[in-house]
Amino acid sequence: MQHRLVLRILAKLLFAPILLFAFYVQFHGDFGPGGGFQAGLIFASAFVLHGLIFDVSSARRFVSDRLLQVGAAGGVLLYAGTGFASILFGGNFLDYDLLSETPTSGQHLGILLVEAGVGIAVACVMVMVFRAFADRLPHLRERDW
Amino acid sequence: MLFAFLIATALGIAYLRHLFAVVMLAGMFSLLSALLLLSMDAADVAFTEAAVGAGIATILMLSAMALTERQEKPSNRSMLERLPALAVAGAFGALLIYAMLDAPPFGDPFAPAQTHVAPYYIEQTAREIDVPNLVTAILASYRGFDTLGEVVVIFTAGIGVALLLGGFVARDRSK
Amino acid sequence: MFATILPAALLAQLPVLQVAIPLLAAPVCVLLGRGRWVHDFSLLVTAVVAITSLALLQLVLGGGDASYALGGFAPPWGIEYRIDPANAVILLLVSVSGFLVLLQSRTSIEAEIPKQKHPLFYTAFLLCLTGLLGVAATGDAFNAFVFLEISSLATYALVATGKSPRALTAAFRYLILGTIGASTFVIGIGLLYMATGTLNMSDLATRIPASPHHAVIQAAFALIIVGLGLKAAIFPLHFWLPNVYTFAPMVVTIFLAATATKVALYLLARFVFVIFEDASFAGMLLMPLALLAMFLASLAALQQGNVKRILAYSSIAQIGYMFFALALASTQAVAAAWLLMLTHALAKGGLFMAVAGIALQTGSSNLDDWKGIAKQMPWSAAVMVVCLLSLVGVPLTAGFVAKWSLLVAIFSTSGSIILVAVVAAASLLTLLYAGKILETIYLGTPDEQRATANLREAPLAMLVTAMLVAAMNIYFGLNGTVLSDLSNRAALALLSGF
Amino acid sequence: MNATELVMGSDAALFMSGMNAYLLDFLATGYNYWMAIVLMMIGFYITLARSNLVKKIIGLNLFQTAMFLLYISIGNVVDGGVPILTDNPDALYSNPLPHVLILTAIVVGIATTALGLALAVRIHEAYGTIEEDEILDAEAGDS
Amino acid sequence: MLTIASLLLLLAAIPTLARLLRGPTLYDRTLAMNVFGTMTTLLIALAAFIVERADLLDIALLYALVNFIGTIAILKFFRYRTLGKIPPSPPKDES
Repeated sequence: MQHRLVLRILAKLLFAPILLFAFYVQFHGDFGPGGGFQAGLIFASAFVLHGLIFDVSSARRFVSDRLLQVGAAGGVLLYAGTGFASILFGGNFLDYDLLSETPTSGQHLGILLVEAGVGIAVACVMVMVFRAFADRLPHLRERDW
Repeated sequence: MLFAFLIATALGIAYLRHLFAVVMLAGMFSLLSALLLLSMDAADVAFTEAAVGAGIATILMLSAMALTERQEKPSNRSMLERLPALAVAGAFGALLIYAMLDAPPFGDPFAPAQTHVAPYYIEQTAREIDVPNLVTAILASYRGFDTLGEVVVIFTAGIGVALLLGGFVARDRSK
Repeated sequence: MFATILPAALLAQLPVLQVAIPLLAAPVCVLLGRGRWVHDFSLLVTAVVAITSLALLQLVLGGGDASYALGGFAPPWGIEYRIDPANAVILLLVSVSGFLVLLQSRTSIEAEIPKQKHPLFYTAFLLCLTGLLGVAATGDAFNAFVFLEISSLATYALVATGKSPRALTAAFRYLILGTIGASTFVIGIGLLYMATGTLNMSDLATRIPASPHHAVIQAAFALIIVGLGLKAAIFPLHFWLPNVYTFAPMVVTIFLAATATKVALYLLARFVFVIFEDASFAGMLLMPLALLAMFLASLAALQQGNVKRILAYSSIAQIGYMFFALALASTQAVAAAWLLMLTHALAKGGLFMAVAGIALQTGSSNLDDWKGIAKQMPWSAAVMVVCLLSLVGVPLTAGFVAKWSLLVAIFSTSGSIILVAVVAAASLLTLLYAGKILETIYLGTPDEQRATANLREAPLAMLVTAMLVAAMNIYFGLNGTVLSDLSNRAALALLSGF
Repeated sequence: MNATELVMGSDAALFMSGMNAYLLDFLATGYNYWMAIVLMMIGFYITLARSNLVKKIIGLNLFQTAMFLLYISIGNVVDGGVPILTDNPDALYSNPLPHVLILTAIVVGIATTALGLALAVRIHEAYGTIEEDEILDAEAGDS
Repeated sequence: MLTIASLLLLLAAIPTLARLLRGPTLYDRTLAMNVFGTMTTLLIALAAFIVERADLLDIALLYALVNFIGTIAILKFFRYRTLGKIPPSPPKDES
């Protein structure tokens, strides 16, 4: 549909910067507002925008539904796995102090892993939910309008 | 002023029947409350509230509306039938007002909330975690288990939506 | 037993493993993806969880309360898991129920849930289990909210997978009320935080008496009772429960009936006795409600034609008993409440298991379709008899031990013989609807279509598990000291504070 | 001048002109609390009284957002700053703990919303309506 | 100076809000919402300068993004009545 040319080009142009912004929020969360959850949301919103302007099915070629499911599970696993790792290193659950040489670097590593887990899980779940809604055929009935 | 906006929006949500407009108002309600949260120094929360309330929630509601209806039907509930709801909401509000009359004054730095556990985070984070953003430090480390719970909540919601709307089931490869 | 086998390092980690294992297993279950594997995997996980909780109970009974600092941060700054006999018993109840339910219900899940949804269904089940265990184990008020929501969200999704479209509306209503309940609870916690500056339960208990903001604490108390009351289906906040139990898939009904309301009730008891301590005023206010629940819900149960619905109303009545016991607030009465929880889980769990078997074979849970079913499914009917008797509280069943200790507790606490008589009279109502069910399945004459139909006994796994539960009902009835000792320890732990 | 004064200050200025000192004193101490409570009541009322399922969920959202405002008000400190450490050793910060709790609560809220909307969609497919009254009528009919 | 600017922005928000609440057609509402979003973005940027914390500019950026996506979603929904796959023959929209 040609009359949506502006939007299509704009979406293509914006896609990468939004992802970049998501990464910025993800890794800058230690210093400014933001963190895994917010980054995950922004990440998802890039895909939502893509899905809005193009089609959900075209995005599916790059990111399959199964991949999203695996991603969501993987994010949770990464978080919980960090917890179990700290047990293996001899600490309590989610005690990051022992993950690296010094407690603070261990904390940094732990927070990085955990936030990554949050980001992945949230992004995947949000895209999953959006697609689940968008996939349904709408019940177009004139009288509702 | 912001509160006046907020209340106007909330009343608008209550009275408008056009669900489309209501969803937009709800999105704006979120933006406004995010602004208010920001004015109370909660930068991270404002960030999240804006992204969630005005972004994802609006889009989800629009999607849901695409699949259901756009117009709220005029209710034939009489005033009498609404009275219980009003009474419950009123009782709830009265209870909270009763509590707040006895509450520590707004912004009091010597209120119990500010003096017991919180100073520890503010003083120790630099030494123990070495991360400037206190919210991140508490979120990911001091109360990291809550955040694990939070991720599991989102995961549960994803599973639930997939279970309900039927998408995203594992493919049976034997077929 | 376990204390000698397991290495000390592992023992110290038990409190968190209890919750973290099913939590880790849930995403793995998604990854596994298909077919038969999921059931076996979930069963394995619940078995491990059940063993963990048994070990944990033994640890706590032997060596005193276990406190676990998550993340290695000392409470009240970090989140604390705190296991004492009171919640160790609840943990055992939840995890063993989870195991038995999964053991029992492979066939009924295959009959009720489309195959391609199985991985997600089991994941949701494990998440629900995780949430309930997390609520029971935690010593941190806000953490309790988070895990309460995990279990609730999983429950909404599970309930909605029921076949009837009314499962959807039941789930929706539950979602709205459950969310209001959870939000109310969390506002209560916020007010407590405002008045004391802490979220840790034992820290709250010590700081509340010193706080100058009495009204805030009173309001918090009210909000928390209402919020958890909604979750625990305490009369008059029970109206979501009958539809949920009736239209959810059988597995979910069994599991919820055995565990969910009990966990909410436990948390309520923890808040009332440990955190607020002085609960006498609330007790006086809430006792009449509990009495009303016993009578009205039992009467409502009498009028229902659907077995699941009868049992749902019966649950509301039984929650009334537990709540009544808690409202009495003496050590004896709280022990009776714990006994009631345990035996009710046994009786209701067994009943719903038998119902699941019969409903699977007859394809209906209407009492009218069950006339004379006992001739065709004698073993399932026998299980129903045992469990109904236990529910009523007939001697030699586990239910009797609990009801008896409740009556004794009422008498010794209030000294009023009238109250004893009233509660005993309420028990007679139970007998009425139990009798109605038994009469139909034993004495009713089946319509011709069914009499000639080739109805067989429930599948072996279902039957054996149900019979196992029925046997437990009898065993704990004959050997009542096991449960009552546990309950006494629980009550002592709860009333002596942290 | 910080963000708090930016909004609250202008608020106070506007209110001062219209109200007498006593009322101001009474309101100003818990101004945020009162407003959060009013918003909560509106949300609560919408959830309970409205028949439309989507509207109910929106009401629930409103209720929860008001709850967030209440929590954050609890943690606010006069003259406090955003709780991100700066080089200034004397800086006052607002209490970060409620912020963390509310971040979690927001996530729980959106999760509930997503699930609730999914349920509403399924209900619409099953009953052809999302008005609670009509659904109740339909249910009364078939049982 | 910055304070005055933010005060003016707040004042300007009043008519926008009114349009959003009353706005007879959906286009009015959508436009009002978009304008309102822009004003909030500006307000946050101003706040960032007033408290001299550059962190807050991130939030302004996010607001702009969310506002953009929200508007697109609303317009797409308005035009095609769906957020997902566009039906082969888009329904007429002479409403």
